Amino acid sequence: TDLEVTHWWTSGGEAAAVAELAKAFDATGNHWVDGAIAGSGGTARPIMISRITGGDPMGATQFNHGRQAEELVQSGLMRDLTDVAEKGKWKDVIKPQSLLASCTINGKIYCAPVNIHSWQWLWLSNEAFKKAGVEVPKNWNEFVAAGPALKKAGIQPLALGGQPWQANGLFDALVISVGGTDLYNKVYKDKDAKVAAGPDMAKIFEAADQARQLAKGSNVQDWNQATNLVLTGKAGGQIMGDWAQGEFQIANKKAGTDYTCLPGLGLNQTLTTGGDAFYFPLLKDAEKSKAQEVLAATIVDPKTQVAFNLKKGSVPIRGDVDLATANDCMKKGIAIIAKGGVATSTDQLISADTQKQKEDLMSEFFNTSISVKDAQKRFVSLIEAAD
Amino acid sequence: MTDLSSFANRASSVSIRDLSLSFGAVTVLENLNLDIRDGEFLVLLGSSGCGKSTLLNCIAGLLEPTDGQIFIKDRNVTWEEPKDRGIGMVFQSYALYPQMTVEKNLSFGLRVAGLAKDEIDRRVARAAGILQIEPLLNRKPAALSGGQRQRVAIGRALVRDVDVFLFDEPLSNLDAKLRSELRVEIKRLHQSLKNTMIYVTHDQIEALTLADRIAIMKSGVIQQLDDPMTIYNRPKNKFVAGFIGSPSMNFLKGELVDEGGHIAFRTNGVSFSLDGYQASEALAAGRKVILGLRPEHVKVDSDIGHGETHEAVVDIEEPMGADNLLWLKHAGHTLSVRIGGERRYAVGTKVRLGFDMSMASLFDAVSEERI
Amino acid sequence: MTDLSSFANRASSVSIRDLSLSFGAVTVLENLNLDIRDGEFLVLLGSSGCGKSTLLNCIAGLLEPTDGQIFIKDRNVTWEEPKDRGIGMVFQSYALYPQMTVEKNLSFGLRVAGLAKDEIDRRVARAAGILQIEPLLNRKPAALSGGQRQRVAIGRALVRDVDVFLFDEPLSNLDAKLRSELRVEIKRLHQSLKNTMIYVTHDQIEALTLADRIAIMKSGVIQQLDDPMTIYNRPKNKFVAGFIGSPSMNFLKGELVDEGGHIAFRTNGVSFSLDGYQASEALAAGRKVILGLRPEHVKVDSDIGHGETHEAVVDIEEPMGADNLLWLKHAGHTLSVRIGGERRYAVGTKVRLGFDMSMASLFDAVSEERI
Amino acid sequence: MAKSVAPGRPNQFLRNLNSKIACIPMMLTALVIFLGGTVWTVIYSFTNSKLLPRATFVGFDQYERLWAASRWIISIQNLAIYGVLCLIFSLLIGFVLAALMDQKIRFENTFRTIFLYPFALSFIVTGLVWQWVLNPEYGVQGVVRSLGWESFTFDPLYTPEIVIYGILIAGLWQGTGLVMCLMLAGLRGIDEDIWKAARVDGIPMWKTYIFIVIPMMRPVFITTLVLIASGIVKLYDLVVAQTSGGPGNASEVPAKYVYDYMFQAQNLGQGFAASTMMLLTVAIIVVPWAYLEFGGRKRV
Amino acid sequence: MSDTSTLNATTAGIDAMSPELKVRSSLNPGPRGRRPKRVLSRRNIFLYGILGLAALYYLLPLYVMVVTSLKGMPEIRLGNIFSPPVEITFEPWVKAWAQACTGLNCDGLSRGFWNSVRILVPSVVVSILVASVSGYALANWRFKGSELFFSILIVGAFIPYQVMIYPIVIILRELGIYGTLTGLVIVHTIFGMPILTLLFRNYFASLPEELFKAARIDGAGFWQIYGRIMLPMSLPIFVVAMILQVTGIWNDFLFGVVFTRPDTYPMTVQLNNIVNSVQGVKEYNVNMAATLLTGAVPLIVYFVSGRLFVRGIAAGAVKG
Ligand SMILES: Nc1ncnc2c1ncn2[C@@H]1O[C@H](COP(=O)(O)OP(=O)(O)OP(=O)(O)O)[C@@H](O)[C@H]1O
Ligand SMILES: Nc1ncnc2c1ncn2[C@@H]1O[C@H](COP(=O)(O)OP(=O)(O)OP(=O)(O)O)[C@@H](O)[C@H]1O
Ligand SMILES: [Mg+2]
Ligand SMILES: [Mg+2]
Repeated sequence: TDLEVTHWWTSGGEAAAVAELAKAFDATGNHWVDGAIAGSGGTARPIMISRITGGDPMGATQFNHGRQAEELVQSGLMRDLTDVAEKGKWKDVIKPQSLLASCTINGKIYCAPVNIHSWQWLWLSNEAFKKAGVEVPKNWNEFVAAGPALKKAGIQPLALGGQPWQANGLFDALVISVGGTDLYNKVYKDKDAKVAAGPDMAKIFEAADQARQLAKGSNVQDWNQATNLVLTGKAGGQIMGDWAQGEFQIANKKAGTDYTCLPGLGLNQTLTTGGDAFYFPLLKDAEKSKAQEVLAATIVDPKTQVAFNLKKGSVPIRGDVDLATANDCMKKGIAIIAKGGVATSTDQLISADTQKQKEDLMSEFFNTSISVKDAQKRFVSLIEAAD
Repeated sequence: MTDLSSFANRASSVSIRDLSLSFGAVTVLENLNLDIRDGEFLVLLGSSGCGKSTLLNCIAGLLEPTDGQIFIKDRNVTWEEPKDRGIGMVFQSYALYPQMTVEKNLSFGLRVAGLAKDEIDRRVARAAGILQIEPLLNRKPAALSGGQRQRVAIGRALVRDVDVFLFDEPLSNLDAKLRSELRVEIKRLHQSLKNTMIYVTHDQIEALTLADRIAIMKSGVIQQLDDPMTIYNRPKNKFVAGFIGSPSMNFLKGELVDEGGHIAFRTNGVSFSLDGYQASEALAAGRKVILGLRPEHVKVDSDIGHGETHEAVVDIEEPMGADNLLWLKHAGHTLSVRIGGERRYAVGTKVRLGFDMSMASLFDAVSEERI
Repeated sequence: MTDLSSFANRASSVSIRDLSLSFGAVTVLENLNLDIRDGEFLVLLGSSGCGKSTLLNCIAGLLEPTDGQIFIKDRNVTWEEPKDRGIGMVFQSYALYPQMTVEKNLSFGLRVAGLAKDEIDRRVARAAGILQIEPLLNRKPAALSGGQRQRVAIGRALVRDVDVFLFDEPLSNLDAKLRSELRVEIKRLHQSLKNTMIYVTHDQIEALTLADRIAIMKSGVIQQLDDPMTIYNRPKNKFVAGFIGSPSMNFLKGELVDEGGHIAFRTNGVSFSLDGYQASEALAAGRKVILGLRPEHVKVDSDIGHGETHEAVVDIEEPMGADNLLWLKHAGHTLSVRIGGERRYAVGTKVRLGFDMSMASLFDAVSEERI
Repeated sequence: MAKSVAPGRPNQFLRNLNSKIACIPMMLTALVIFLGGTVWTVIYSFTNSKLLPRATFVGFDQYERLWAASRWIISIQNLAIYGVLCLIFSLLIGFVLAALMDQKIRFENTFRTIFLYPFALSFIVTGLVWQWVLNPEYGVQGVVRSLGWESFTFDPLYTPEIVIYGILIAGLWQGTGLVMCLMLAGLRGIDEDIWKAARVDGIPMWKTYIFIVIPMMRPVFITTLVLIASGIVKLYDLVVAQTSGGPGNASEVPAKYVYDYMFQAQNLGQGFAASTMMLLTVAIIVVPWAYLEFGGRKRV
Repeated sequence: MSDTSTLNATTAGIDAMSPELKVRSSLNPGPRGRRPKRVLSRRNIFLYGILGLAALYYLLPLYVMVVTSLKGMPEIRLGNIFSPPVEITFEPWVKAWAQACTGLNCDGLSRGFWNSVRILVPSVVVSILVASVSGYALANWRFKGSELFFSILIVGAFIPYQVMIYPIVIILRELGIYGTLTGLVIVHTIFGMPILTLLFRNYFASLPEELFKAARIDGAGFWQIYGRIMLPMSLPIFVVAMILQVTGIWNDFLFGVVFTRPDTYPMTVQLNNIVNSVQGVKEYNVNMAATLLTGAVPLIVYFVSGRLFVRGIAAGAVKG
């Protein structure tokens, strides 16, 4: 049966990963109809939501883990996957459990997680540092220190794309990696405005200010263009999620020799476990409904998980797969997660609305010269109002 | 509702009863009554904006009256569609369908009505024959001269075999020469068809030459309805008198005085004997009146037969070929006088004037009605 | 520069020498010469498209001639800007600046020229006084009637204190009544200002009444330049004869025959004695000619003095108030005849006709020139 | 004569029935979509609807938040700057070009085609092209620098202070051709005699334009104004294609705020509040005008 | 002026008609005939200078697009955007048309082209028909309230599309035509309505009213007058409406993406996908080729009927 799947995976690495999913699904005798919408989640999500609420749903659709689809589920537009999950023993295999938890509403499972993404990665270009005559930094602080040298060599110290979510992600990475997991949880999980207003947070904003100085002059929009700057040695480094890995891989770069990755920015060995999940709108057509079940099962299937995540550069959602073929960076990530260095991602902790406001704030912060104090003040009121 | 139609004039072809029409707050026609006889050529004459087109559009059914009724051939058509009223209409701008040939223009209405092909052809051929536009049948309006277009526009009414023809200033867009030619043609057409025709114009020459009767309108009210000669020679009020005739009738303001038993008219110290004037009521001395004299009824020098004469000075001379128009200063007034084209006067010449009082008109100074 | 201008016609105010003008391949004027006397009122008369406006625009400097010269007040202005030529122009469409008050309309050109405030006021007041538009000074053109607008347009030329006034069909957009009123006003204006005026029209009544001399044009060529009476009574060719006069001169095609020693005109078996006709050349029998007779020179019944009479039948009657126009069938022709308004004939009546040959015109059938 | 009974006035509703039937789509659009949609939007702007509309009313909360958001303020400012400049320059450039084209020039058709062709392209395409032309590395700046002027800086799309002018350049490129066309039509509609009268009066060309011709072109200016203004309010595609609102929030516009909050932030209430503010602005500007233009004048 | 006049006086016209005039005019001083015009007069330099500069501004992006689309990527990275291609390659065009990928689909714009055509034709036809009939009714067959509806419609022209999406989604869902071609056609009809109705109404109002009256007397009804009298006279305004709608609908992205599904995505959505699916470096040449391909249809329509467009604009927009 033909099943239309919408997603916003259109960059080189992403497309290759999707191809694996499609291959696996087609192998079950069904047919994957690809509904890629380029841009980013921001462009694609409204279209998906319009179609679901408009009564013309696709077979399956990508969302980020977390609260994005909450209301769709509550309005009964989404399909209950509990049966499939039980059959596949998702409760046992999916790790960390928080992933499944955010698919669960009122005890029922509504989504199939497909991968784990973590934001707290600093990608460095070895070539750039060689040119600048500095050693490749081992953590964020060293990177900041190396900034002036890079600049002198005519190299952009920190690459940062213009899209708001990139600035936002960078900031959140700083919160957990520089400020520690506790601070992260207090601010985003507990929404503790006092902590948000406190000195610890102030330090984060100072760090963000440093990052802002280093990122000046990137002049690119898309994240992968920023990654490309690192990849070609035009920029020193980039804070970007593990999906950047895919770009290096496609360009045949080798971790360690061509580039270096520092999970947790080399400071705090904790990664947030966000990621993507597939949701399945309620369909009338029985055959398609069946195909949905097949797709859900296929997604969680170990073989698919390996093939997909290798291409995508993300971590599989189950601990029981063998990733011997994974490269160094991915192995580092898997190791951290296996050690329990996990935190819930912001997508799951705060609403899209607050997230958007935070993006606006960060985007403004990184592109203008508003003071650290003002930014923090606005951040506090935002956390206060968050639900 | 009582049967008002029985009150309509028996011999009448079109009857209008208490017609009122307002555009929003502006009342254009109010309680207008008019009976048009069968086969009559009626001209509606009036200055621009007086409501002539509005009245005609009501008759045609293109405007809905606010109140009142319209009868055509004794049938109440107040609420009927234009096409069912048995009328044909000719417009000032010709209103030919530009994308159709003349033949198509003529036959459009018939085709819409679903007539048989040969019947259509027969009628078109007949109309084209009457109007002598056979050679033009395959041309488009853009390839026709103004006069030809107007003929086609008339033809379009002709093919529909209607009882009543409505013309809305059909000749206004043509130049003087063509206008006088087509005027003759329309007159001839009426003489041969003998249809009822209602013709709107603000050109008094057209009105005078074409009409069996003229209805003179002023702001939606019919001032006088009479045959052309009566209108010209015995206008009912000052408006009608001034409206008809070119150049206008001369108006002198003054009062009636008793001169040795005879009632005379006196203005600026000069008096005019009123002998020969046929008043409709007794003339009382002291009454403020207006004397109206048409330019051709003032006689100059050798034209004067007998009777009193006055002195005047030539102010302006306007030779017009066949006629010569003199503007004379006389007793503080300017009088226009029409004389033969061959008689010329230099400006400043003194002349003697005589007045033909039997052709004059006297109006009350207040009501401006004819006395 | 030596004063060569003294060679130009001294008495002339505007002289046009060998003027040619083409729009691309279309030649509108070719080698046109014209001298207009100082203070003269010259009317350019011709049918639509004959090049009247083109000529006027050349004089005004709004069109550049292809060849030739233009002198105004003995100054060669061929290449001068319109504003420097000492001309004022009045347009058919009034061409008032719609968003300015009348006062601004009058004074705008003066303000642009940088005149002193009180001088401007003085001139505007004078022009407004002459044209009696003082009460309108603060209105905008949209709030004026057609006649008032035309007066303002004239005022705009007046304030500029120019030598020559150019009018391009200034009255065509007005209705008949207003037209005849303003005509008198323009005539009066000319009498008091004594400026040179060049006036374009296609209305022959305007031409006849206003002009000191009329230049009749046909496709860019001046056919006859003469005073109105000469043009009316002794037209140089058939075109001029037919163009002037309403209704048109009656034209009868025929030939000259010798009738007992007297040369007579013969058509359709009827012959007309030519006694009294003043030919400019000897009349030879056998020549094909056209006889032209104006409607007022055909006498009916009691009007006939002496001489031969013909029989005719009334075809159509067009009463026009002061006059009555008869269309008669006579020897296979239709003749129009003008008689007094009080004399009426029923259609079909037989009448006797007499012809006033001293007022007739004879044209050669080929060249159509007057004999 | 038949005793015809005078028929009464027919049913008013049945009058002009065909016309009413023909207008049903228009009436539905006007009532259901434009009016209904607007009312619906206004009502739900007082709720805390998130992803799906929910009738939980929260008073003016959304509006308070809206006016507290610096991004909204920036959006408004940007739209004001863009709107005013776009109006001025569109009219100015369009008029000047039209006036030049009206000088009986050669190659008029060629010039007109050149000026008008961008109008056939979408804002998306316009945005992409100008993003490219203004790209600091490859575009104008890069070219000038490679010619030897190393310090030359022309980088509007990546300079927050002037990014909106970068968008303006593209917007004008796309839209002035149509304005030129409208103006040209207007100029051609002016009575030739007016020009002649002005020349005889000795009024210089530029004064004739300013004091006489432009005031006469009021209807054209109004039509043009409506077209430009309705485009300005809707400004969205161009920004998205050219800068995505960046750098930072520097080129955000209200329509984008509405879209982002409705769909990305999944906060319909906020989006509705923002669109209500936009509608309010439009209403304040347009309704009096529409009343004057269409309500006041009647013809049969 | 005097220098030219003396010059001319010596050679001035000798060929007048009558001898008397010849004597006079041959002696006449001053210039004659048309003022000699230099091609490079100051006025002309100014006029064509400005027009040329403006033309440059308008042509530059097109030039850049064409040139870039014919270069290879290496050349783009090295050279400047204004230099003509050293080596012309049609590779980007082929790629944009048939090979560029979005997600898993690697058939470039070709599929979107036909989808766009399928959307375009019915949308243009229906929206123009509906708007022209409405404009006709508003101009010639007014009824109580018709002006009110029209005013609402005009104000509606100012409403940002984004605001209306949600209500329309709901309405189409309730009608059960969400995601169908019918739904999309309706959406395009709705949003084309204000401007088109305005144009048609103004145009029909500018036609002589007497024509309409004559047709009524001839017995033609509402639809007959529309079809047989008004339509044949309305070519210019139909061309304007057609161009506006073809460009508008062809260029539409928002409705195309919200109200269709991937297998019926119009070309613009695909363009967006290609341009935004950055795989590694941005392939500017492919982007430009894709952009040109996407813009081709409206551009061709415009070039072919541009003259009528200007005429129609004059008829529909200026009056009214
Ligand atoms: N649709 C309308 N709405 C409002 N007023 C109107 C309308 N049509 C006509 N009028 C007014 O009604 C009056 C009569 O108009 P109508 O057209 O009947 O005049 P008319 O006598 O035919 O004039 P004309 O000789 O200029 O054709 C005028 O004052 C006019 O302004
Ligand atoms: N700009 C132009 N280009 C080409 N031909 C023109 C132009 N202006 C006028 N003509 C032609 O020149 C001839 C004379 O035109 P002109 O306007 O002088 O006529 P007119 O005598 O004033 O006519 P009317 O009485 O209609 O005003 C006409 O045949 C006209 O078609
Ligand atoms: Mg009328
Ligand atoms: Mg003319």
